[in-house]
Amino acid sequence: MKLTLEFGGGLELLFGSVKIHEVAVPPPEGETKVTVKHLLLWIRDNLLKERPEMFLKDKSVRPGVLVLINDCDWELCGTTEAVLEEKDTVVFISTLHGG
Amino acid sequence: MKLTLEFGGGLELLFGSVKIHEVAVPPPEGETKVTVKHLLLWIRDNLLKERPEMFLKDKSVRPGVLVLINDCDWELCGTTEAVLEEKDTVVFISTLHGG
Amino acid sequence: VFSSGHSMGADFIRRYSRQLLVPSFGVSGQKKLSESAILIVGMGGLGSPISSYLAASGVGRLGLVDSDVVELSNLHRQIIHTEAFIGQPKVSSAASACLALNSSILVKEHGRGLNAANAVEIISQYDVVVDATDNIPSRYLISDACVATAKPLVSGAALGLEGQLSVYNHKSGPCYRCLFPVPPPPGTRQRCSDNGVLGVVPGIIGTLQALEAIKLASGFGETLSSRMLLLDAFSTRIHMVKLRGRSPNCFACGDAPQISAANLHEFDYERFTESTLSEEGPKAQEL
Amino acid sequence: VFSSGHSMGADFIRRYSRQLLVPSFGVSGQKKLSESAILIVGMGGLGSPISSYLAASGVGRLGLVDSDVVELSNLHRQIIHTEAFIGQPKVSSAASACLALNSSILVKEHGRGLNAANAVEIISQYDVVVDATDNIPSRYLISDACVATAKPLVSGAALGLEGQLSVYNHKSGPCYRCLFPVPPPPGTRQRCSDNGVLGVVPGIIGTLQALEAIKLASGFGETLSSRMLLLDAFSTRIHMVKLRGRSPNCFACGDAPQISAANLHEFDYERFTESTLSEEGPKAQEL
Ligand SMILES: [Zn+2]
Ligand SMILES: [Zn+2]
Repeated sequence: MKLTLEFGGGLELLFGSVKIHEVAVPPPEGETKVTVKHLLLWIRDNLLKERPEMFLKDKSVRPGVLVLINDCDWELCGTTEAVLEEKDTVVFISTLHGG
Repeated sequence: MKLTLEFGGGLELLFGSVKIHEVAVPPPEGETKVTVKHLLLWIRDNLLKERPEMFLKDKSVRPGVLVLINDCDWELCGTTEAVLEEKDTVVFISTLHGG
Repeated sequence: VFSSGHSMGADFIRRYSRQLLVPSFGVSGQKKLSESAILIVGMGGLGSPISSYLAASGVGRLGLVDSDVVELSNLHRQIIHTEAFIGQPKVSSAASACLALNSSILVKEHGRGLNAANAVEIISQYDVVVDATDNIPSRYLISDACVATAKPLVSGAALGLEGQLSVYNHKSGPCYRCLFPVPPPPGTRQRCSDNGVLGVVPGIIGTLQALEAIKLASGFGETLSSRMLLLDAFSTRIHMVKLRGRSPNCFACGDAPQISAANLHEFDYERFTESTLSEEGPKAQEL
Repeated sequence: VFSSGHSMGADFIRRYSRQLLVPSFGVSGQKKLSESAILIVGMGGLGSPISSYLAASGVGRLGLVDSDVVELSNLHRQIIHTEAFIGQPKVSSAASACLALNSSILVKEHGRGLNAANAVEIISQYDVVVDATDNIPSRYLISDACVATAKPLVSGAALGLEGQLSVYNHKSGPCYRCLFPVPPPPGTRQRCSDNGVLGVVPGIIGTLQALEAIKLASGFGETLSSRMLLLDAFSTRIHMVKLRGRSPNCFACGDAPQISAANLHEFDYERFTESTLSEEGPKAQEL
């Protein structure tokens, strides 16, 4: 499944300072759907090269990270259970505190 | 054909100060396609209640108005000859000069 | 020199004439603004344009909060201060700049900063609160105090080449804790003093915060409640995203809130966030 | 008090330390900025934050253009001026504010304004030009002069609750005339003095203009060339739209240009646009 992933608020530093990643994420073996839960594991195993604790915690994103599916807060569509569709854009953004 | 029309930069004053209009524009008799040229005439006859010279000139928009089809300059898609599709958004914006 | 802005005198009309002409704002918007009081917490990169534009626009009473002094390393982004004020309290410097721009408004300096002991009492004196701070415990403290006193909060942040902006605790929208019930782990945080910030980035976020505060105070337009603006200055891209609404389970604004005006002073924000109420503090960690 | 910002002295490092830490800007971006010269045309609602942020950020040489004096009705949006400067030239007021913020930069006042006779000569002295004017003939004049001298142009505008922003004459993007080959008919125009403007709206556009100018001068990031930013402050909506590229038929920048550095002074911008080079002029018409 083709997805656009975007990392911001400093999270891009965990991904080679590249903010936008066009990726193809296969569904889990024997299944057809790609959930956000599966995407998080795929990112950990395929994109994230170091310090997974900066991105993940307890099978979800770490506190302070907002997840947006097609510019919409993932809380509005099921968080880790949300089912992704072809060409969706998923944004991971770390909250900023500077001023 | 369902379209979203948006007017800005002062042009909304010609449309009852309403910026966003959800409209259904039928194709011209005996045709199936809706071009921007046809849309301009439809707007003149159905939405625009006064002072058409503030919006149209010589079968196009008056100088100083930008036309954007799905956030893209109409010069990139054929200006008045551009063919619209279901659910397209067409923005008409008058250039501003203030500071 | 100038008479009070609170009457519709000749100076009031002349000063605000261009705003009085704006259709959806007009005379009633300007009058509401001149009768409103706005608190700005933080006189740094965000607070500089916020205080300038709120003073200029004619907000009746402005409260300025900061306990720091002006430093040379502030001046690349904190445009309300000047070299002449280096070493002086930021609130004095900002108040003097606001009054030089508009002597018809009232400005109150809160030079001891905001903490759990004084937040409810200070915030109660204002109609709208703007978070222009630079640290995590302040963000939770200000949000909780706004929930406890039922004030809308305009919250902005900037770091590096990015900025974020939202309106909390307004209508059916979330508060800061609805979005971030748990603070980020100390090891994951970034600060301006470690990671830098291009000066104009908080400038952009701060002017947008001033706009939201003006809309809340004068009661027109649609604010960023339940929405967040994300700025990427490197590519000049701006995303507008839709956020969750108020959470019934929220510790602060939920159906069974744990924090109120009466007990907020007992909450230890520094321990909760494992960080200090000042950016330069030794407890703060870097990414 | 402060030594020149052009060397990497201790004050330079301390003043810009937070910007030196920004990864894609850093020491090389700051040095390029300190060696660049930027011209800002118009010291009004847009020019105020542009000049403040460009001065603060450390642009080596700033040129300020305006022939007006400060008036009380300016101060709701023109935050670089103060009540003390009412009646004084805007360029003097703005220059004094820029130097108070950053005495290590050079500021040049062009107090006679820009016209067809002097535009090429003035613009030739700078690397980047920012259009912060309030009238149509100036917009054509500045665009043509930038094309004739091969300078990138950051152009912003604000009225009522709306703003627009683009970068012209840069890379393969259009110039102002590519987009608007024919000026709008006089009867269709709106002006701040007739239709008003909420003060913070040019503030938002101006800070975004400062960002684009900094990126052009220091050579990092992606600018708004071939793109336009549209701001609707009523609903806090921001659209980013894709524009046409340079037009081969353009009168100014096309394959057979009619305007050059040698003949630009002969072009009658006021007659072409049926309007005067000053917002308050009697020829300008309202919507
Ligand atoms: Zn809450
Ligand atoms: Zn051109």
